[in-house]
This record gives sequence, C-alpha cells and structure tokens, in this order.
Amino acid sequence: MTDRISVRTLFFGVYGELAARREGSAELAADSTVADLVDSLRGPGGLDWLPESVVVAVNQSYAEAGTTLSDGDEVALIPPVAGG
Amino acid sequence: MTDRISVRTLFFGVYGELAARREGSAELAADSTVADLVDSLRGPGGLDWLPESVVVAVNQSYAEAGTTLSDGDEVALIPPVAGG
Amino acid sequence: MSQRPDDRVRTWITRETLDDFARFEDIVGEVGSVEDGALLFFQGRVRRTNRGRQVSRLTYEAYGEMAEGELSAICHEALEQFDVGSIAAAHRVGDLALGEVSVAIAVTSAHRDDGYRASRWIIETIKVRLPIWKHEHYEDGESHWVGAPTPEAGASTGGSRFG
Amino acid sequence: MSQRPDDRVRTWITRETLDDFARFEDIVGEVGSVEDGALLFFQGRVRRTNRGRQVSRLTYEAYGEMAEGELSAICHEALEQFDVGSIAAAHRVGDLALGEVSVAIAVTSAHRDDGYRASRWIIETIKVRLPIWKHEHYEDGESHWVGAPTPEAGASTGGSRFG
Repeated sequence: MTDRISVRTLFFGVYGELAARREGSAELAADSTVADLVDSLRGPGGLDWLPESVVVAVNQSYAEAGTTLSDGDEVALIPPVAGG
Repeated sequence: MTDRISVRTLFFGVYGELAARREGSAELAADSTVADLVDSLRGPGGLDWLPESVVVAVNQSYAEAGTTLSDGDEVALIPPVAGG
Repeated sequence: MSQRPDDRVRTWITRETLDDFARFEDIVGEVGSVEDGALLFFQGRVRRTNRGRQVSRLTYEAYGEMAEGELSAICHEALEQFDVGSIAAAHRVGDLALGEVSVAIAVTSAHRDDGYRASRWIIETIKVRLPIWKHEHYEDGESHWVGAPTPEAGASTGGSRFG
Repeated sequence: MSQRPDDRVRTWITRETLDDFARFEDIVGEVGSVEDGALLFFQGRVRRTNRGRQVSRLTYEAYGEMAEGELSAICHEALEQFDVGSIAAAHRVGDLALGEVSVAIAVTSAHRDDGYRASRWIIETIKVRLPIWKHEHYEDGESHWVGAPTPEAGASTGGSRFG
C-alpha cells in the first residue's frame, strides 16, 4: 500500500482570516507535491478561494508547485506580501 | 570721460593658492563685463593660468561671461567645486 | 583587513521600536569602515493616507522564522550584487501607530552610487519577498489586509480574483 | 494643514560636527509630517582611500555666504521638482578627520521613489554647484585641491589645462 505523509499547514494574513484558522495539518499520499496539497485544500467544502497560483513556502523557503513534500514538512500558504 | 568702477575680487581653493592671495580689487572701465575682468586679471604679469572658461560668481550668484559689472560688485573666481 | 560577509550584515525582525536613528548609527559604527564614504539610511513609516483612505494604525503579521531568514538572505544577496561595505536592516511586526518606523535599512559603501542602488534594491526586494503582511485599520473603523481582495469582492467572486 | 515651502527646508553650512544622526532625526521630526511614509538620509564621509591615495585628513573651504544661498536654493528647487515633504541638508567646512561626515541630507516624502530621486538629485547638484573646495592631505605628507591640476602639471602647462 502507498505510505501516507502528514504535513503541517500555516495560513498567514488574509488566508488565515478566510480559512478561519492559522494552522492545521493535512494527510497526503507519499510523493505528493505542493500542487497536490493545494488541490486537496481547495477541494469540496474546502478553501475554494485559494488561487491556483498560490505562493507556498516549504520549511520556510519559497517552493515550486512541483516540489515533493515529505512527512513532517511545514507548508505555509503565503498571500501577497506587504512588508516595507 | 569714461567713468571707472572698482570691484572686489575673491580667489577660492586652488586659485587662492596659485594667486597667492584670497582677495583683491580691480579697477575697470564702466560697463565692463565678467569677461573683461578675467582678461585683465590674466594680462601680462598676471594670473596667466586662469582658464578662459573660468567660472565666476557676481555678488554670490553664478554669472555669465557677458554679465555687466557695477561699482562695488563682489566677484569670485570659482575653481572646480568639490563639495559632498 | 577583510571581513567575513556575516560580519558586514545585521538583520532582525522585531516588535520593538525602530524609530531611533541612533541605534542604526551605532550598528553602522560597528560594521562599517573608514573605506566607506557613503551611508544611505532608509526608513519606511506608517503614513496617514494610503490609497485615499485615512489610516489610524497598522498591524504587521510575519512568518517569523522565514522572515528572519529571507531578510538576511536579501541583504547577503545585496552584498554580492553591489559594491557595498555593510548593511543593517530591520522590520517591525505587531501594532504600529501613525508615524512609526516599519522598516529601516542602512547601507555603507565606498561610493554613493552603489549605496543608493543597493538601498533601493533591498527595499524593493523586501516588498516582493519578505513574508510579512500589513493589516490596515482606518479612521472609519474598517480594516483591510493590504494586497488582498476587499471583503466584498471576496464574498462575490471565486479564486480567480487572486490571479 | 499646508506649510509654506520655507517651513519644509532647513539648510546650513557649519564647522560643527554632522556625525550625529539624532540631530537630523529631531529636524525631520520638526519639519516632516505623518503624510510622509519614507525618509531617506544620506551621509558623505571622509574616506581613507581616494583615487588610490591614502587620505589622512581633509580641509573644506567654502565661499560661505554663497554656499548658504546655493544649498538653500538647491533644496528649494528639489521641493519644486520632486513630490517630497521636507528636506534638511548641511555641509561641513574646516578640518575633517577620517570617517567624519562632510555632508548630510534628509528627505521625507509620501512615497519612497520621490525620496530616493530627490536625495540623489540633491547630492549630485551639490557636487556641481555648491561653492566648496576640498583640500586633501595624504599619508605621504602631500596635499592637493580636488578637481585642480596637480602642482607639477600646474608648473608646466598653461591655462588650457583647465579646459
């Protein structure tokens, strides 16, 4: 059988407000990518307002949609930044 | 007969060093211009190292070669500036 | 005497005030050198008017550890790209009142052109990369996450509004 | 509340130190406003190495009254040309040691682009218009008026060397 992985999810700024939570966790098939995670979050009854092109950081570094996730990763959903 | 005017001359930076004086005065024909003054200063036995295109300020404002001088004017000979 | 790059960069994310010039003066004194003929110090401050609305206060939220890492990375990249001597950069988080300093960047360089270009590059790069979000509170009692869709738009449109 | 332009510009030529950040912080506090979201502070400092020579100290000579007038004029022109809120600018004269601040310029503006452009314009314009001359003293005991021909060239060539 396929192994499962668990990742920690973080929602910042307006995403935290829209998701009504600042963090959570997700169970995924092993070898899932960032895009797979975003798809699962946007799924039925989920965060359907998340843009396809959402910016994501994995373990505190910006990551591509194709980046493969590992068990225990910290995955942050990054709305448009507005520092400065 | 033509009236004469007298102007005060100031020599800054390297000009003061080369002229071996920081200030002086010059007698000129009435209606003399900045260029006339510079010519007279550069004349025989004078400040022959003064460039034709020397920058001049009259009464503390940058002036053109054709500016007409008046009695009592303060005329400064301005070497390449180097503030900052 | 050459210095390791790490000695020439200081960065931090903080809840403490950045309003004090003197603190940066001290840091520049520590990390700068007499080979640096120029110092460029930039402050971003909370402005009363933004996009035509009257701001009463701001809250900055940061992805703390990542913001620390990104700010340091940005300044080290500036050290690679520009001929500068030292860099100190800091960003506030938490609640800020009008006029308070939200971001401060000090750059020393042998020549001023490098300092102006590096300082500008750092603030522009902070604005696109640093994981910090600004929640503006307005005089009229409303509030808004800068860069996010308005609440009204959020209620009526799908995900493509972010596109 | 609008301010007259004169309230928004402070300039001075001085024999006193300009090394202190805090003094500019105070002035900016007086002449700036909460409509200004950016502050750009530039310092020019005495650099050890200039054109490959080791500088030991500098003397700045100014055409005092004219320099006061020109510095004020430059800053008022910047106020006309750029969308900035306030400007404070000062230039040292007399003897300066290595590392001392020779020129300092603070600009506040609603938006940072105006601040960066105005600050840069002011220092570049100071460099071509302000009637101040720099006498560099070197480690080897020689000295030279910056921008002037070298003493050797001065002794051997005519006026055209300035051309």
